[in-house]
Amino acid sequence: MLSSADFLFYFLGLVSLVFGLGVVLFRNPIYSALCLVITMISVAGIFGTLDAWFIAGVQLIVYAGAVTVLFVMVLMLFDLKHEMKTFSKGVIGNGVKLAASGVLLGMLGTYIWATYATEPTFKPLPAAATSSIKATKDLATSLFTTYIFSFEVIGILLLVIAVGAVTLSRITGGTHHAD
Amino acid sequence: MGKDVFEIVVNCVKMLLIFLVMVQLVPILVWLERRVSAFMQNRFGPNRVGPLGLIQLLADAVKFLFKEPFFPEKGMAVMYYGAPIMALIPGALALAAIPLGAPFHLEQFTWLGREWGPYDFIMQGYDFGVGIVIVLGVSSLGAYSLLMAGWGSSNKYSLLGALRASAQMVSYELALGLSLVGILMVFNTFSFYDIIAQQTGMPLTFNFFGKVHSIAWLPNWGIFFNPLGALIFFCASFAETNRLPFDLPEAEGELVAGFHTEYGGFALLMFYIGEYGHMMVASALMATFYFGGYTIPYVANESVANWVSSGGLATHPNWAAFLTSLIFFLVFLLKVFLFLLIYIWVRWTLPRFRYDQLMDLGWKTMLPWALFNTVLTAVWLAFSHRPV
Amino acid sequence: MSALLAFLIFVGILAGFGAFLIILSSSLGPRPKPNPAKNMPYESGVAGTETAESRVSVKFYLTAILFIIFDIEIIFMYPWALSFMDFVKSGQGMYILGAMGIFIFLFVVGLIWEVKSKALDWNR
Amino acid sequence: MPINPEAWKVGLDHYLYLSSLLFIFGMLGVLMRRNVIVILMCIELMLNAVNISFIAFSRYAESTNGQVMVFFVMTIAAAEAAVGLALAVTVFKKFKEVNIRFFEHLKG
Amino acid sequence: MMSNQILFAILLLAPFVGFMFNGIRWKSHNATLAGVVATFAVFVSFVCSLLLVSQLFGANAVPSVGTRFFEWMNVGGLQVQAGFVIDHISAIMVLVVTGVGTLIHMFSIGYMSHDERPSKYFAYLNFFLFNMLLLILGENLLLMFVGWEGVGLCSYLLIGFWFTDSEKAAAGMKAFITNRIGDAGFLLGIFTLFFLFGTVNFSEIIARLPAGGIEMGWTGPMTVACLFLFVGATGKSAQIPLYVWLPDAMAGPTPVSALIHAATMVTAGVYMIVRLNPLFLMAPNALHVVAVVGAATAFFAATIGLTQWDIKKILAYSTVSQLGYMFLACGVGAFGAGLFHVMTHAFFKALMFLGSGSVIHAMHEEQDVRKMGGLRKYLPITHATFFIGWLAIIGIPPFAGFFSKDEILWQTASSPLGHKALWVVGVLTAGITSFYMTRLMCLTFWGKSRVPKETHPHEAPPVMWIPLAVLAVLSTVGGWIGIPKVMLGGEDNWLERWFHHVIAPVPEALGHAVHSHALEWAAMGVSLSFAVIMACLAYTFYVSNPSLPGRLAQKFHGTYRLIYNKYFVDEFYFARIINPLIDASKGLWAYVDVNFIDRTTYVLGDVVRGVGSTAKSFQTGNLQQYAMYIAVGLAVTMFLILR
Repeated sequence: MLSSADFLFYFLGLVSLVFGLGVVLFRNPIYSALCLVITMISVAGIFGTLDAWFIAGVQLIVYAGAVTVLFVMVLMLFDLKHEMKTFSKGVIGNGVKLAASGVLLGMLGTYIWATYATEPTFKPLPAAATSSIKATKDLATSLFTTYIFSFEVIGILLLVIAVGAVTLSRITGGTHHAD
Repeated sequence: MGKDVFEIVVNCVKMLLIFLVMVQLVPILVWLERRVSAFMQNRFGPNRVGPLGLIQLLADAVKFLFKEPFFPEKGMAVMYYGAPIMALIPGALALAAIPLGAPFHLEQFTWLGREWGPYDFIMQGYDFGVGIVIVLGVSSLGAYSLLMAGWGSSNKYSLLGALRASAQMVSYELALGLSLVGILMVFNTFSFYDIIAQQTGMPLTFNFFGKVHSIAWLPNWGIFFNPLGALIFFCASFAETNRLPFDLPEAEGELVAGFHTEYGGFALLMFYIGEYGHMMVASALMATFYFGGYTIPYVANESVANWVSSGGLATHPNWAAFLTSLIFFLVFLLKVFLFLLIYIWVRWTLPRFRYDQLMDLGWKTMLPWALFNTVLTAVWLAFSHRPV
Repeated sequence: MSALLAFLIFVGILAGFGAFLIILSSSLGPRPKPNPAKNMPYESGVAGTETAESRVSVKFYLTAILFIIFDIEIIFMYPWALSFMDFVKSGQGMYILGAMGIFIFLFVVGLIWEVKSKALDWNR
Repeated sequence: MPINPEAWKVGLDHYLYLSSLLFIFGMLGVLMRRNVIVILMCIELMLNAVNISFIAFSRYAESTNGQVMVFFVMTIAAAEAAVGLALAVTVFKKFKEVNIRFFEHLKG
Repeated sequence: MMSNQILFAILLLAPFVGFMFNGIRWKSHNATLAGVVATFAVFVSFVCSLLLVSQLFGANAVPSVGTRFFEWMNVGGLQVQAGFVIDHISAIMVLVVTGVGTLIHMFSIGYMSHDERPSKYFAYLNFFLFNMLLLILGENLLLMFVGWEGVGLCSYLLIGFWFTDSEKAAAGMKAFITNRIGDAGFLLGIFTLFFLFGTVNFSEIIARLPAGGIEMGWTGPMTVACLFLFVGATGKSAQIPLYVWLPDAMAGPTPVSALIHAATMVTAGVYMIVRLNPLFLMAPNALHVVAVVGAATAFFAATIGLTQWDIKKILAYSTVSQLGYMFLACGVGAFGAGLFHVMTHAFFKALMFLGSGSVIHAMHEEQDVRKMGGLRKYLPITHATFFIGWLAIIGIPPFAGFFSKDEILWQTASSPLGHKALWVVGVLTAGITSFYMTRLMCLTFWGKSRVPKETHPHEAPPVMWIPLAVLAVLSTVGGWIGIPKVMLGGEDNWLERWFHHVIAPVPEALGHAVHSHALEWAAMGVSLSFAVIMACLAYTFYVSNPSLPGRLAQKFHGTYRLIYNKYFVDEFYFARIINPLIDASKGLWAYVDVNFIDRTTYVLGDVVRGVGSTAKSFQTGNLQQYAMYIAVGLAVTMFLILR
């Protein structure tokens, strides 16, 4: 008998996998983007099943609410679906790509099976730690003490990105001036 | 969901009720909007169908249902039909994550010949514990409905309207999110219940350089701790819901009707339901963060419960608990309605912005002020907590 | 966990209700003969002159990019706001203020740059 | 088919399987799709897959470090999407092309 | 201690804030504002470092002041803290860097007042200082490496500051690329040390050194590590064979040459060796290499300096030569003397560079000494300060250069790691230095004026000559902390007491030092008199009898040409390596190739072409193919790991 947590995992996992496959397979990039949204949301749910509620919320805000909106907006603004092949050509190349991915998946699966399958479930969290606020406060504490340097560097990175993205989008000509 | 059938059923019914409240509030709000606007413009408004024209909306709904279904020639079916459905979802999901009343406790009771264990119910669809983060996350999905509608109807005006709307939405989401940081800092939690609990009780109590002061005649509301944040939040929520004076996406003069140009019938109504849903979410957040949530100013929570149980309204403790919670729910609804009235009032008072003014307001005015509010609150909290 | 289940059920209810309304309204309404003039994209009655590929201002997408960046910066302030008073009460108020002060300084620098570079100006 | 009922109990390994599958899907997309924007989306997919395993491990080890990492990964992913899209759009505006093969001609 | 942490934070971040301030408004033309802010930032750093260093003094002195801000890396066995430390070694460096840095920033306000992008310049300069402080104060090799790379970057940016001139941009690139070679060596050294000791922290490395485990061979791990580190040092500190970038680096603004390419950055290599002195003492063979390379560089560069006509080039070669001295000191185990010379050299060389900057400024960007002469009456203050610098560098007591140079020479002669031949080279170099420096003085300030009619030299404004004056005072008194023992009657001087804890003595196992007061006086006398004789000679050549040098150059035509063309190093690479190879292959072609190998080579050629075209097909520019290689590589790697 599946417990509700197990059911949630299987359901959300299935949704994320199906729509993740949709991202790869849909010919129209707009549909790919919409599939991506659903994948993001179900991944947020999966974070929820792992008691990472704050991260789930951030996943919704950042990925589903910001990044993918940007994707959809760009696709709609520029109508980037000119007649072109969806997938790369070449039997050998595609064969190698598929084979490499398959081998990688197989090895990952085998490794996980050999290493972690003996651990049946998660230990239940202690009652105090189940409070989402407490967990988020822990996260905040380690973010602002242990990872304070990374945090400030992220600030610089975001500044650079903000400047760089605007500058990039300003470029009208190429590097080759009329000569 | 629950440990037995009763709890599961109650929880499901509760969610359905929240949704129905949202859907049912829409006709009332539309009626209110029309009546209030008529009142403001010295007209009558709809007053024929039913008393005060209250049935008018039912008639409208039936009329909408029987409209001719229209599908644009080059439209994309999935997106065209998905957009109105998608419009419903974020608002309702966010509303269900906000506590609408005090949680109540049911003692063990006998019903249908068996014992039903003690229950704790919350007046809310679900509680993740991180409250506001989930609400913000869910309501940020609102942009998809606009984009889907704009793209799905393959009309230039629709697309432009959708892009405008979503750009506006995301711009104001920044100010909206940032304006809440200050009040979160004050309350030191994400959970709505904790936030409301900290606003309960009468004298406004605050820490001023190590000494605790209180002002006896003011309720302990968030607005007094962070008035600037409240103002920015409220203004940004107007833009977030695409209401006047920020309803540029549907500026009739320029864009026909914005992203829902090609919509008619009930699908159009669903967009309106979504919009009103967002309004309700914003009002509910406003009430929760800055105006004490479901608590009653000048009245302690216990005295309400005492009044219910001793005043003879309900003798059984379970009914008393339920009734108390219902009273709090009504109080909350009243607060929400007040804010909704302000929405309507503003709509018929202020003219519409130009699009560049709108963007300037969002990025160059509200965002810096929200940032200023955050810094001010942080510095204030950091310094006022230590004695001089 | 039950909250997540409730959430998903609610999503189901909403989607089902929405779909039901759409189907209901499209099945109840009258279905006249297809009318080519009516099915044309509605452009205030004038026949469309430009194709759908007409150019749209790049500003929209620029706004979206800037939104992402600033949104993340704001998201970083949430855990900060949550733990701020804890730090203050344990006597590390200046530390946490400075840590976020640098971050906010960078935020402001970015914002000023965007304003100065006219990336946020729409009236051009 | 006899299935061990215990195997259906969700544990760390199930999350890791999910994560690797999603990762491989994203990888296939990156390897096989032609549209630059879709490739960027598939990279996001891969990052999401990694995030799942981060959170799963963090829950398993009962420490919040994994969550902090996910926070950072999300930031980086968003930054990458912003710059990637800015680049793609710049190229598109100039050459009306989003095919990844076209980017070969940008050299020199 | 909390206050120390704050002091360290201010010390490090003040230049960074200055960098941010000027970097953000990099288009501004307001040189005064940019310069004042930048100078103030460095001055704040100087004050902080003074406050920190003062804790090393007094009754309750501590051996070192340090702080740790956060954990930077924790990967497997590698644990790196973002920690900073001021001990007796870094104290001297930090004071020199911030102190001289302040003066040079101040000088730059005047020097760059007419430039187009002063804000950018000061931003780079401040960023350089930030990185230099990281390099000096970092408690581990990785932090030092970050600073090391950072100063390299700033050096590149500043050399190519006037990048519109393609020659100057090329000079920047040359410096950058040459430094990269050294950096690779440095990085390999770090890896070796981490492999050996499992840590990159200086104090931990030194604590984990095997007791008495001196490596006498050439292939011991510590020797290899030291040699790798020394490769890094030769790159940064412009030693043979990687010295070629430093003379070209003079393309940058003159204050940059003073700050980066004379006073601070180029001494980083010496500083690194001094930092790790117990390690180097474990590897005497590596020290021999250091000493020989140092002596060779000192001599070699000094002879090149004899013939240069560009005022900054002369100073540049002189810098290379003096850096050689410092390495010579380190190589003979006299680390304290090396650091002492770093300090005094920073004073007088910064002084001379700034003086030359003042001259160049006055001469409207003219750098050729042939067009100067007799500037004494136009630039009295510059001349006076330059004169003191000249006295210091040629080693006239009681000026700073005398004490440090004498200390090095005496240690070279007396230390068990030293050698008489090295001493002779050192004394010769001192003489040559004295000669070309006097030549520079004569050609620039004394003698007849050869200034073109249209230029009107003018004395620098106070903002430029005040730093000169301060540096002149420092060049005079800076050496008094290290007055030789014999002059003090056998008492240890202040410097030795200062370095007592942090500089390890040469181990007994390597031999005993010579202790002879008579010998020391004699050595001092020899070098001093040689320097004075050479100076007089130079004065005769260039002032009393100006036609003599030309005739000499005629007479020793070959030698002169050799030296004037910098020993034909570039030509040597062509003439002796590349051309003979071509000749030999032509001969081989005529006999062997046509008859025997042709057929084989055709086959081979086809094979190579086939391989090449196959390899070419891997580099299509097709990103997805590259991604495919990554995927395949990932699969193979995982297979190898999980096998």
